Amino acid sequence: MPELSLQQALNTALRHACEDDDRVLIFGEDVGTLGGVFRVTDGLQDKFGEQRVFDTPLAESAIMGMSVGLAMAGWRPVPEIQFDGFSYPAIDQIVNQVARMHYRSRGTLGMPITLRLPSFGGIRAPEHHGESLESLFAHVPGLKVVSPSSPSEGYHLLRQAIADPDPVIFMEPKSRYWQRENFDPAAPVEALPVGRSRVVRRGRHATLVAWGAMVSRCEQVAQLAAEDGVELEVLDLRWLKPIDAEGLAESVARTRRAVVVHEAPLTAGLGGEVSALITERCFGEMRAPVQRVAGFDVPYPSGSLEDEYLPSIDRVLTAVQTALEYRRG
Amino acid sequence: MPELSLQQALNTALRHACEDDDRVLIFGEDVGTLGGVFRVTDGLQDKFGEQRVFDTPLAESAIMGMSVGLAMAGWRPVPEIQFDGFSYPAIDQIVNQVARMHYRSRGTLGMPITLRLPSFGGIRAPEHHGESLESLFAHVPGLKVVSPSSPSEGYHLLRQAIADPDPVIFMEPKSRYWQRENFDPAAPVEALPVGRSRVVRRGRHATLVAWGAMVSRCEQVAQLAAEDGVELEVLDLRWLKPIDAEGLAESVARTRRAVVVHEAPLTAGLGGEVSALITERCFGEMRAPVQRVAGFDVPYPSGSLEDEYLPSIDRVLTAVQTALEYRRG
Amino acid sequence: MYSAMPLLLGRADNLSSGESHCCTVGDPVRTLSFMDDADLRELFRLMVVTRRLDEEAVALQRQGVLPAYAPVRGQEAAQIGSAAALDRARDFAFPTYRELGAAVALGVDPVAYMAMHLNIWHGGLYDPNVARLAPPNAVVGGPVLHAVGWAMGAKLDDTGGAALTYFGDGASSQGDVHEAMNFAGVYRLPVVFFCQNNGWAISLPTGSQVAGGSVAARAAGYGIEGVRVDGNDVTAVFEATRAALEHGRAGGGPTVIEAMTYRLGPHSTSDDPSRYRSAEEERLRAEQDPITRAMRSLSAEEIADVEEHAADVVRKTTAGLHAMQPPPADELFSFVYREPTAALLDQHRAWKESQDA
Amino acid sequence: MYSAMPLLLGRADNLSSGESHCCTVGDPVRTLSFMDDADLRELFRLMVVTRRLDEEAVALQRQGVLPAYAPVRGQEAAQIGSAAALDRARDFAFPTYRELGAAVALGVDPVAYMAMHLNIWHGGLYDPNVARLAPPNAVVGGPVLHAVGWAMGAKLDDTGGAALTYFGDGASSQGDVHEAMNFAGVYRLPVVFFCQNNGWAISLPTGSQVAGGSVAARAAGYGIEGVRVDGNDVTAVFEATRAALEHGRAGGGPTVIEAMTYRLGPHSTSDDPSRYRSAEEERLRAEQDPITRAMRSLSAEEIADVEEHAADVVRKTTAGLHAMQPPPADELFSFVYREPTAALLDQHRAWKESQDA
Ligand SMILES: Cc1ncc(C[n+]2csc(CCOP(=O)(O)OP(=O)(O)O)c2C)c(N)n1
Ligand SMILES: Cc1ncc(C[n+]2csc(CCOP(=O)(O)OP(=O)(O)O)c2C)c(N)n1
Ligand SMILES: [Mg+2]
Ligand SMILES: [Mg+2]
Repeated sequence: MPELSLQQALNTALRHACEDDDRVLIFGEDVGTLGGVFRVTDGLQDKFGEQRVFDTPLAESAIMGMSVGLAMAGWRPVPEIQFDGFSYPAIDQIVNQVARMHYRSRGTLGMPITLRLPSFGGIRAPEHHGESLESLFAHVPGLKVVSPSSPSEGYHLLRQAIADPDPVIFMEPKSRYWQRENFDPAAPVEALPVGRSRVVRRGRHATLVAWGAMVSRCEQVAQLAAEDGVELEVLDLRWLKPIDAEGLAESVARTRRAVVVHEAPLTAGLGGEVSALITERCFGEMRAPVQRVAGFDVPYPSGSLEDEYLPSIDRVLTAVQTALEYRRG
Repeated sequence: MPELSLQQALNTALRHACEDDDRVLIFGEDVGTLGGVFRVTDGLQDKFGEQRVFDTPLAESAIMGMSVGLAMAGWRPVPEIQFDGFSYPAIDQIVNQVARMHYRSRGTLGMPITLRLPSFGGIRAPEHHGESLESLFAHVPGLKVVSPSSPSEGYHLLRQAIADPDPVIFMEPKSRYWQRENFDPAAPVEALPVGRSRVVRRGRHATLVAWGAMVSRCEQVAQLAAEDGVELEVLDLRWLKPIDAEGLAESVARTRRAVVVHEAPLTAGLGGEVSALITERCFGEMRAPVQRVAGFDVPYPSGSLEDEYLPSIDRVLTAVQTALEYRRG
Repeated sequence: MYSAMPLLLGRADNLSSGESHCCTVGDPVRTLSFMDDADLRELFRLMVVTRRLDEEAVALQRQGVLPAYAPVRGQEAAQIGSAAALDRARDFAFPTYRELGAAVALGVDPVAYMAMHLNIWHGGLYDPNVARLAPPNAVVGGPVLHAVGWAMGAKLDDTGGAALTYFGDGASSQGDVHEAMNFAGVYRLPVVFFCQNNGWAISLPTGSQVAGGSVAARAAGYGIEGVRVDGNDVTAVFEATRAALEHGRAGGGPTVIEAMTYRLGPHSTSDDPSRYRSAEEERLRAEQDPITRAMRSLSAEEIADVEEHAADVVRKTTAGLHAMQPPPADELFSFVYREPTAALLDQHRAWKESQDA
Repeated sequence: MYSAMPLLLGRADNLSSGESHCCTVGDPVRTLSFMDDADLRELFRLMVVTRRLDEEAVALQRQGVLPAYAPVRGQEAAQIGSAAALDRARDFAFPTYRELGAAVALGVDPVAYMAMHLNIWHGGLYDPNVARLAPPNAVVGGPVLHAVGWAMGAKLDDTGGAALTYFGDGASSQGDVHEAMNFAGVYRLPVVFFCQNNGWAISLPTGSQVAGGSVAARAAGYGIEGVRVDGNDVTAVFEATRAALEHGRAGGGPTVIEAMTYRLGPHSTSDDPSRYRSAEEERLRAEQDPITRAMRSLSAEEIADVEEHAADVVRKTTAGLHAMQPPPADELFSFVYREPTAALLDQHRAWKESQDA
């Protein structure tokens, strides 16, 4: 079984998608000759030619607007925006056009677009290269949003996103591009419906909810807690729209406590939504309010402050402890 | 005491702001000769001249980017974007520039910008004219966000926003532009700190949390409920960033139940944040999980479906009932 | 007629398409490779139909039937002339919110088109794939990029199809329009950027909008063709558009056409132009009214014939609009995704229960 | 030198300003109204300082001192020539992430500038108001609009100040750049749109980026001035910029200057240009290296003198960078607002407690 990094797994998924469906087009800034700044599209132009895999001029709104037109002409666009923070110039096309054309046209114009977006922080990059836009995207009717937490997840979720008939924002946790895993992308897997979460580790004292790079951080926390006899369940939400409300409720109904962890700033982050969904469903069973561990309400800082900004193992552990020690006032 | 509509109150606030501070500049699409499509800037160009009040070409990103440069040059820009849905083309400048220049420059470049944004639905307008972007804006560190619910609130909050040294998104509930109120804008008022909410009506059985046009809807609900002996507190959040967590907690600690009401789609809407904030602070006291009544997770629909989309009195009442009848499982 | 259908339920393939109802409007214009007298008269006919429908829409708005409307008065030649040059077998057009004339020329059922203004559905009720006309787009500048993507798709499929995108003088200020011209130029795509310079963007005159004064002049900066035409001369518009489409098909790349015309009416029925322009200006520009101009070349008999036809279309359209029912409230939850998500089904269910309660 | 200061605490007014430390770098260029031999030698000197600092930064990145760096090699003449034309009493410049040369010319302490690449603070540590240089901006195209707003502000205050905004050939594709040119054209603002066409935007050559091939040629479409200059000729760049600034001050409106140059290095230290361009191309372009060209007009003695000075600046900068401490972690919560909000104070407090625990 090959060992693949997330970056290689995504590259393989793109290759397989192009092989299986000749309507798939891959484009964006530097995705052709260079193979993308993270090499996720490496070798694809050589293999599929300049018509199927091509560089665009430097304009994110155009990349997404062009995707709308290509979809209207029957293609299946898989554009890349180079970094999270540079999707802001394309937000109008994403929100007002990509997400709505199917609706506006009463279902006559399908928008099977997958936007690949290297996302989140943790790599000490320059300004605008460490942003977490999931709550913005998850708020937009018509979009689906997903983020993988491992190479195999990356492979399968990207295939699923590209095959999906609706627009999907595919948020790649860039700090995990070099993470490796043994798995065979060619092996058949059970197709899960869009929106299904995944229990990564079973536990009974509290549920940690995370996505993207924070999943492995939560696994580390669970590992440490286990040494103290605390058994934490780790739930990889995966789909940030639609959110697996049932999966959340099923887990928290058992563990009776939950901590949600994300990189984006706390206020109006997706943690609020997760917290509300859990509380609405499990209020009676819960022994403590859902705890949120998130980025602070500050701009994503420069590298030297990054470790303080991101949810640390300590901060998650503190939140777990708060949840465990909570007594109704 | 004059009777002023919200639109007149805002117009008066702009006039007074221009009179009090000759660094205030007002600009945007059609704000000059026409006085704005809602006439909020009516007569201001005549009074203050074409240098202080001027029309721009049709480009929202430029309007906000220009505001950044004007602020750097020591001006106090009060731009207008004509409608909520057309702020998307300016999101990059708002998020990556307006909200961050003060931070990026370590406080050397102030950004006292007030973006006036006719917002929310309810007027049977064309597509993109009924959007609620508060959760997007509230998520952005460096921004402040406020929405008035009445003419007097509109006057004072707009004055406060313009006087504030930080960028403020001022969301005007367009369905309330013609609502009237007797009040004297010239009368001195106690200056409240930014971020303070307001109890509009006292009650003891549950707290309704709302902002913008939904405040008066909640007042209607409270009125109806009172006829059945149910006393609802109505809390006008006003500031959507920073949010008055203390005010929320104070109210719900008394009433032990809360319903949050907003026009934006449910998922990842600000209701999730409000729900989480309340639950984090009042879990022990609460008799029921916070209920959310919001727009559905669909694009803002055409006029004929608008009434079904917006939180209706019935839907809010149903949520109140659910909260009142809730029994821990 | 569409409005005779019982309900607006279901996907758009159940709905009115231009194809099946166009006969009530006047035949959709056939693809013209050159223009003879008969063709020209057909274009005049469509222009008059557009004018009368437009007048009726304004009247219906005053009567409270239409909540709002954006009049096209004065721009009939620009729209009919350009849309008539399209090859409906392979081309595609991208309108804004003011392209009734283009819709008429492409044979779209006016009722299905007007459904947008009746607040039935934002994108109208016609099938864009049949009409070869994208749904009306209210984001100024936004759809221009779609034309570029569509043209690339057509080129990749080697269909010979070209895209035509409508936009205004105001829209020319939007970044998206620049990005679109640049992309189309880099990839040499068959796109016609058709700008209706109607003198105004709501209250802002073109002179304060377009630095340099000409949208067509922007083309040279992208190394692409740019032409200005008299937008009130339907023949000139037709010829320029036809040439640009052929140029694109032949691999020559995009063209910017700036059709100089005038918005004779208000920006929309809630606008008051007297606040920003003089009656004198309006009067002067009305002298170049493309309909008056067209009428001049028709005989009294022809005019009577055309008007009768237009009146017939108007009558049917009005009847259709009066008969049209609001969509069933359930449609609130339709079309968001190809298949509704679980969350949406939940919301739909909860909503239904609250309806039944 | 800045790095000698104990801590990076506090507002930027406590921090290094170009003003107070420039003497270690070479005097900031004084405002030149024409160029004599002495001036030219001063520009050469600044170019060499920039080159040596750039080389040192690349070396420091290899040694793991700087996490990453975006080399300016090859663009020294374009940056020094343009920045030297600014009147620091009233003008203001808006850089991207690759404007070390402009910073040097404006007398910014290289340590305060490089703090950005050292991951200390995104905007560097210099005071923009003193340096007359906005904080480096990493959004391609974004700051171009700020120059327009700033120029309008200067014009309203009638200061005679002009704005100069740097951007790349890649950035010219962004909608914001178009909107900026149009606004500046409509309002006739004193803005110099200074494009460094360095042949590449990461891996995309200008030919595939800029439809029509020339950014300067875009100007005509806005009715404004556009010129192309040899970006490796510091005198030509200086003269063109000076003329454009004067043109702006005199009310003539904006100018687009396209300085034709070449990015001799990789896009950034993590880039590998061999994936997209040939060594042969690089070799050929290196022959036009502006530093080599400048050196040719200097005597051996002058060269020795300039290099000695540059080496001195490099030594001090390196020492400063080595001595620089990361900001105190508390700064995570600083500068978000003029005064922190209650929510932020809460978060800060909770964070502090977790630190102390
Ligand atoms: C992005 C965006 N900004 C603002 C508006 C509001 N708006 C609608 S039409 C219009 C003027 C458009 O002018 P122009 O492009 O010349 O087209 P015309 O109305 O003259 O047909 C404006 C500002 C909008 N629809 N979209
Ligand atoms: C809006 C935006 N999109 C993408 C990027 C990523 N990026 C950084 S530099 C660059 C190329 C810029 O090319 P150019 O404008 O020619 O400047 P140069 O790097 O050559 O100095 C890209 C794509 C960015 N910084 N901003
Ligand atoms: Mg117009
Ligand atoms: Mg470049």
